[in-house]
Amino acid sequence: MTVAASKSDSAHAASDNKEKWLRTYRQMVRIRMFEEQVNELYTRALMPGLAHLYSGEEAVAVGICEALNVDDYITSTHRGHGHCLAKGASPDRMFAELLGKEAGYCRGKGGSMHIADPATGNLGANAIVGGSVGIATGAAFAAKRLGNGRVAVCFFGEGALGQGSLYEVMNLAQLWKLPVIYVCENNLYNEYTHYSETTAGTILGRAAAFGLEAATVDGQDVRAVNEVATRIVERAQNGGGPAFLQADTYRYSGHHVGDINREYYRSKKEEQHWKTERDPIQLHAKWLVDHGFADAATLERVSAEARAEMQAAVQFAVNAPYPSTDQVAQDVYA
Amino acid sequence: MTVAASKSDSAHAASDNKEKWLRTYRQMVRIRMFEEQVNELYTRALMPGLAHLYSGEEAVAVGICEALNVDDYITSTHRGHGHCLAKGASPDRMFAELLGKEAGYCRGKGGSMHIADPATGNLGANAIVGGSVGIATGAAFAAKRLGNGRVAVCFFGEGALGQGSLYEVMNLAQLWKLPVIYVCENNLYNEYTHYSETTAGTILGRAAAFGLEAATVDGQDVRAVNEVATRIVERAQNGGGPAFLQADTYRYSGHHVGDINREYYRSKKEEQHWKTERDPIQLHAKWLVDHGFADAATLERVSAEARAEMQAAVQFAVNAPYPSTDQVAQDVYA
Amino acid sequence: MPEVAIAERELTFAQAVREALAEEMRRDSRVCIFGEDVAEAGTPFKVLSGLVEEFGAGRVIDTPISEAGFTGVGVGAAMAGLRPVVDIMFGDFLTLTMDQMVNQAAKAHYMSGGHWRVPMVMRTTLGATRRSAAQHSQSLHAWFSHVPGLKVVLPSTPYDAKGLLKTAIRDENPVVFFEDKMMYKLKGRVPEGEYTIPFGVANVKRAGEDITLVATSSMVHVALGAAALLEKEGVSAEVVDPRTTWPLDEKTIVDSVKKTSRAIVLDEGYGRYGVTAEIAAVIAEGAFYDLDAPVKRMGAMHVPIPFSPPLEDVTVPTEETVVEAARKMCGK
Amino acid sequence: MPEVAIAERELTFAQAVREALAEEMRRDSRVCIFGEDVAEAGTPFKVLSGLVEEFGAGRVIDTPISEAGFTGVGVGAAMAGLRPVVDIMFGDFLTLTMDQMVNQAAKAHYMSGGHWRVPMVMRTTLGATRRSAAQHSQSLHAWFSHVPGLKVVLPSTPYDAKGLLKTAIRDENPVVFFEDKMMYKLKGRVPEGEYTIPFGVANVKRAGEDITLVATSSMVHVALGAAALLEKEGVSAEVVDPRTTWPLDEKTIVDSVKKTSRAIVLDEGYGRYGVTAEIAAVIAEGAFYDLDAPVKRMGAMHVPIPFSPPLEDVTVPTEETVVEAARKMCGK
Ligand SMILES: Cc1ncc(C[n+]2csc(CCOP(=O)(O)OP(=O)(O)O)c2C)c(N)n1
Ligand SMILES: Cc1ncc(C[n+]2csc(CCOP(=O)(O)OP(=O)(O)O)c2C)c(N)n1
Ligand SMILES: [Mg+2]
Ligand SMILES: [Mg+2]
Repeated sequence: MTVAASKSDSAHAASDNKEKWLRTYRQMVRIRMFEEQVNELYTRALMPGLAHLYSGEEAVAVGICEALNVDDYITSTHRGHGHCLAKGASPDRMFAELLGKEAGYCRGKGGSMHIADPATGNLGANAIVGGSVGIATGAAFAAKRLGNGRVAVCFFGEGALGQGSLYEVMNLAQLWKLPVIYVCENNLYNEYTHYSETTAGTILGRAAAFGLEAATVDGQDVRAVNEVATRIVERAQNGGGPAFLQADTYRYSGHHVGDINREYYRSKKEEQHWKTERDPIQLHAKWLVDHGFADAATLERVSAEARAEMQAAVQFAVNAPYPSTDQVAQDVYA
Repeated sequence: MTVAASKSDSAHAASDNKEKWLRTYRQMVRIRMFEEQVNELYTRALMPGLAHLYSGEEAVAVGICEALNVDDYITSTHRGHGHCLAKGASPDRMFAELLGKEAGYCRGKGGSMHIADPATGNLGANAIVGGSVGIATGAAFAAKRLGNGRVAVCFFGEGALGQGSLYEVMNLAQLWKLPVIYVCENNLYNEYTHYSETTAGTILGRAAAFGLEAATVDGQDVRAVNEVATRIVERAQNGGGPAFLQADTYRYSGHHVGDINREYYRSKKEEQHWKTERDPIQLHAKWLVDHGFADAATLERVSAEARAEMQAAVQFAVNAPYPSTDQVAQDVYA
Repeated sequence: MPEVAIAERELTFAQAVREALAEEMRRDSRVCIFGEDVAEAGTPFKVLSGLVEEFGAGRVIDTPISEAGFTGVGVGAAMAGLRPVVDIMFGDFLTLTMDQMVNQAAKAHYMSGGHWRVPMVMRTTLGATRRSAAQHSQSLHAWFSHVPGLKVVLPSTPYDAKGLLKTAIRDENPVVFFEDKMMYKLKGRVPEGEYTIPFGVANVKRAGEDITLVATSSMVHVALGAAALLEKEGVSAEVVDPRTTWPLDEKTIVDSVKKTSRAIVLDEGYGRYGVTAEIAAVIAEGAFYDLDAPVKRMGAMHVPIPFSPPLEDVTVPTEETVVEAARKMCGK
Repeated sequence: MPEVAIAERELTFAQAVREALAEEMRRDSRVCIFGEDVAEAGTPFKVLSGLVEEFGAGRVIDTPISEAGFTGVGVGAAMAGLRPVVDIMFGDFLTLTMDQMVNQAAKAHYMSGGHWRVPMVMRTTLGATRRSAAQHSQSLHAWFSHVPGLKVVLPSTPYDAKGLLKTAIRDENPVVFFEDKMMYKLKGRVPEGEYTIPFGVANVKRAGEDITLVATSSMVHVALGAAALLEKEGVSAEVVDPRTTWPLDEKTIVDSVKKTSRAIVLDEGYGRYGVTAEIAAVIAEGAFYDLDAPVKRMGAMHVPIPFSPPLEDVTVPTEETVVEAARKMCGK
């Protein structure tokens, strides 16, 4: 029932995949740069409200979305910028949404916590912890019933393990053999509380108890994530039913952009360790260089391009107009 | 983590326990006779609404409540008459409640599905499936915080495994090492649907995943139930934390008294098998006789006394007055 | 009433609901049903009997007792191309579905700037006097009427039930459809042919001159009974059934009261902070200069529904209490 | 206003809430707090900072993100002898607690014929304009006001917050206590000494002659601001704060309107089927013969709360919109 992802550095996994591993690198860098800009917008008081940054967790979203088709579904969380970009959304309309502009993905009505994009199968970020577990499971039900071969990936943080509805839908998904993948991003903290204070027993055991295929993976290793994702996605496509993936990772910044003083719940030392020893981008960069898939200059170019792309996207958003107030009453009913 | 109850027919378990095993026999018979009267009241159209009979499951409530003190807490279900009697309630006031009379435990306001009795620690039957899992867990929290040494037993049917809140509170109970016992009465059916159609994976695994002590027991063997109950109750009293007990049992009648034609969801043959081969009262009677704790005459006297007791209780209830209508607005607020 | 015009045949309320579902499932393969004991059992009320036999277990799906979970599945299935009809056996269990209905279903369209849609119907029940006590007798439709993004339907006759349910299933938005448990056996004319009833259009169930009785669901029958009694006393009562509390047909209600200058609002939900408050406020505002007396509100008594029959019976408005109130208002 | 009479000291709304909790926890060891990040973090709003340091992790308890679960634990703990204060971070998450609050907490006393009691307080938040979008901006107090067995409190000042919270903790029934997120930094006079404020007693926050503004929670400040502006125009507005929507002090509200003959009801919940409907209906009935104009209701616009600032800002009543409405009603 419970299986761990096999090490992924095997030559085979890599060799004929240069394009893919360069693409995943680029995607991770784009997410990192996107979040840098978000933090910038916040500190410059250009962004209304708050945002929850995905920095440090890039390998999870990228490794998994690399295994999906554009029309496969995802549901995302309050920490959703990474999922959204990895699934294919464009940063300009994302920034526009973060600033509440009409050009945003949700015409400014959703903001950071509710970006949705039908074009890339993104059913939406959700500001209710665990709020989308039913939606993802239902999308998988529809995909199976309509026979369109799609799968649904439900991203959530380990804090969502506290929501009973997760267990209700895992039971349904297994009973009905639905093509849904539950991805638990374990970044160790539910807001300001360490997950060990909120999580009894084991995480994987909770999925295995309902009969789901359950696996853990190093969430800082984009290749490992992608390998296990590819396997469980194929399994789901072939009628094998749902799976649960625990990706161990870490968020670099605060719970949200305003969470500056964190020592009372986690140490600078711990943060430093993850940033220097376990950074998914650096680790993948080293691997790319070691395997001769890229040299320092190439990687530098990727960063430069991504940074430029995000700066331009921010400019677009800053210059974009707000919706006219009469739009407030539109879109309540279809 | 997961342990099965050891066989209980060992001499030791029995020998010096004659009184106890005769008492549990009497209690099971009283519950059986109580439910016979309830069915009678329904068929004679003397009872308002419906009732869910406990017949066939007596060994579970009796085996467990035998291991409890009068001030320990229980929460019960829509199928709660057995729990209520086993915990020590008196049948006259129970029947009065079933008929909506002022002399009832709830002054007629609760009825069959809401009987509660502070004197015996019965926090109340509940008509919401899984509705009392939080209440039982909270009572255990209070017991621990107040240091009064009480434990709380939460009875529910296997259908409540579908309610996510059960997993939420098992997690809390294990994190806080609360003296609460979750008793899953698996009588195979959620209303008119076999539990195998609604339950993926394993039942015990769901509790074990949260770190609870988890055990299964033959719910038709009152001595086996009592032995494992005694062990996990002591464990809870000694700070060992929560436990989960799956008691395999069967309901003899319909989901409720009005559920007469059942062939579309279960066979007469299956019902016959349980009634003739697995009846908790007959099985215990045989054991009592085999061990020389009782002879046929003694057991017959127990039945006769119980039947007389229940008939008198019904008479009391039938003759009791309804509450005056002005009582409708009382007890809304304390 | 429209029935008179076109109807030929009599069906019970339950049969009308079943026929609406069967017709819609035949015309649209995306329609499917989720719920507890909805398949072979056809629900405890037997409303769905026969559907699994015609449409199969792939479209009439028994669920575990997981109201929050399968409601969420309904929301996602609707967003991804199906048209689920989610069955919540007793309206009291809606308490378990509020997050999915209110934070997800009701808001997905708006939060996504109009991109995602949730064409889902939640069928559930309301109503007391079944001797089922406090957790099986509530009428919680006011909560949903309070939430933008949801539509709320309260059919009072077999004819309305069929026409409104077909409209609900074809609607692009989440619709909560409340059926009074006590009306399932109620008979009424239902035409053979295809028809739908638009939302937001109240129905004058009986014309009158002296007083308007605005009533929902089962209270429509209490109002009609009271109107018949009042007629004997020379009081002509008009009975207006909004049929949907959201959208609400304020005009028909207000116009009726402008004509009669007196109004009683009847609803089986709690009177305080409920449907009677909204409709009374709408009338008091819209017919302010025409009212001869304050609008009278009659809802469930503000107590948990008791089990004991003599107590339960006084918690809901009856023909007698309505007649008495109407008499007073008309100065008789 | 009572503040003027006795107060010496200024506290923020958050400090007043914390002081009430600290005082009650000192006088009664049965009082404990459950919630997400309530201990070291002191909640995201820092309302509870310092309490875990004084009372320890055994009484200020961090929970997993299990609103339904720990609310149920609160209900059971209350029945078994404690006096829990359950913290629900955002009022939007109340959707997850409805079964425990409505089917369990609200009914346990009644269903048991008065034998069991649930002396529990649920503290939560309401209010928009924080740029938090549709799932973090709702004001759902109308739902609870609709449910017999619950009491609902909506403090509008630090003084009221402290006095009402102490009363809530000492009450023998489940109480839902709503704090507007935008008011936590609001300062106001709070006396040093011990005091409580009874439920069901409205407070006239400002006396006036021409129009009554009945307002709850943060809307009290909108009403006071509007009253100040209206004064300049020669319109004297009275501001009445019910403080608790259940029990509701109908008399003080109706008496004020009988005096002024005009009323606007302000509440941050949705206007439709909400608190404004109930209070408007109460006024329309109680002051029927005194009203010079229909009661005006002003609540949140009937849309999910949008994120975009210019859109969000038009969803709630403001001093300007209130002044405009009042002007019209007073024929200016
Ligand atoms: C139902 C619900 N409860 C509480 C919150 C407040 N909240 C927002 S994020 C968060 C912590 C979530 O932790 P986790 O799921 O691990 O996600 P992470 O932030 O670590 O990515 C909490 C408690 C919420 N949004 N929804
Ligand atoms: C939350 C909820 N959903 C549905 C119901 C309707 N219902 C009453 S009993 C029951 C089946 C319960 O099965 P189980 O828990 O196994 O208990 P049993 O009746 O077998 O003793 C159902 C679905 C309910 N009372 N509460
Ligand atoms: Mg986390
Ligand atoms: Mg069962």
